[in-house]
Amino acid sequence: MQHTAIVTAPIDVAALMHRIEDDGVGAISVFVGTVRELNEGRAVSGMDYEAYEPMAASELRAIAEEACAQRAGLRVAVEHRVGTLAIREASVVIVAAHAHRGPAMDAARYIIETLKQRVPIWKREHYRDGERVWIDPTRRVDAA
Amino acid sequence: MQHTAIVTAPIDVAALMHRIEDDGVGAISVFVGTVRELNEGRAVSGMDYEAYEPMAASELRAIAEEACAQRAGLRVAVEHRVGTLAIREASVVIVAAHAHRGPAMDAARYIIETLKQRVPIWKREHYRDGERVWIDPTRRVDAA
Amino acid sequence: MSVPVLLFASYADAFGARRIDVPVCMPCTLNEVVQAMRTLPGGSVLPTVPLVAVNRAWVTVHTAINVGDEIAVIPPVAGG
Amino acid sequence: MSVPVLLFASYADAFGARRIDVPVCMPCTLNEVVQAMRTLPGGSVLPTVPLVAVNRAWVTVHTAINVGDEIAVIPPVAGG
Repeated sequence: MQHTAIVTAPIDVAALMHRIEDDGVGAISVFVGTVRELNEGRAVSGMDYEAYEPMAASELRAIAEEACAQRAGLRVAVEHRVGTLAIREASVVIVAAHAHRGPAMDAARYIIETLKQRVPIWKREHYRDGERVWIDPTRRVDAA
Repeated sequence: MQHTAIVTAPIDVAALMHRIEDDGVGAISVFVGTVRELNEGRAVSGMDYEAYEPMAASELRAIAEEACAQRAGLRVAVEHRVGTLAIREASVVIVAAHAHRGPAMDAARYIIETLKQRVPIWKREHYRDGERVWIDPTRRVDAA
Repeated sequence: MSVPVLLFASYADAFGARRIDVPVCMPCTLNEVVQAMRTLPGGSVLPTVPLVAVNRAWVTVHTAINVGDEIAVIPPVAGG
Repeated sequence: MSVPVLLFASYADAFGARRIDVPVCMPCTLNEVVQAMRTLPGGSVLPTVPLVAVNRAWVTVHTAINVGDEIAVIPPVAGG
């Protein structure tokens, strides 16, 4: 079972956790990516997320399907937000549930790592000094 | 920063996630253990959790402190519930937050694995046929 | 003739548009589209081998294109 | 004399109590406490080397005990 979406409104973590509920679930792994105030030493005031929406939606769906195909009984709900986000707001929420903890935790990690490789989404940091810069992970040392 | 507790009331995941909020957080990893209806092929109707409470509380605190000592800036909130739980209810919730996703996800996994080794808590399954059996993980093939 | 190309984020900023018409001779591959884009204002933003998609699926620059394909030249992705 | 020992879960069920007094000669180690417990009703529940804690910390059965220690003989843990 999987649900995936690119959304513009704040992501409701509890609603995503509700989606994967099932009597057979013994372990739920959740990953939340949030906007933080400091990146490579610069003060950040917010972040724009932009997507190539139809392709981002289909890549996200494909990744969730792959995660489920690799782990029988896995239940997955993933949403990625686009638009302008403030510090502390969630850009992505991944919920993976399974009878056992290993597959649940492995799936959540697989989905975030693969999402960062394959889903056409970009982010532009707003710095407190007014500058706005598109993030290029191929030039960065660290990433959230 | 860490919060740990052995509790008797239902665990409030949102409240634990609120505890670790911080402008410096870029990634939050959550693990939830829930009671599932089937274990080793037997239909389960509920679960009793019992703790050696003062020792369980101090072991849980020690594990959270170790997780934080190994990862600068880690923020952790963990609660384990005791008493009688129904199917789908959460027995344990672990929230680990960090600037980066690697330490957040590694910490959540470290805490659940170590908790299962070291925290003196036991569970007794209620089967639909009326039998109640204390779980002995040293005799089991799989575990949630 | 020319083919429409979708642009996003830093590439849209560099070329000053979210969709541009790139002059190429058909039939051709994506590589010829990318080479033609380098000659346009903003073309210096493109790396040696940019990411490309046709009809919303990742492909390589060696892929042949057809009239009516949805072509996107894509900056390094940074989701999550 | 005897020392009080805390029991939980399957061990409390087997010995029929959550706290029992175990007859031992002091000074002694936890191993002597465990051996004495094996002779009590329910003692067959104990594995060859049970988990033990003194004053709420994990120790080995070779640990010496003192009057007033909080001693617990602990079933395989199953939290989470």
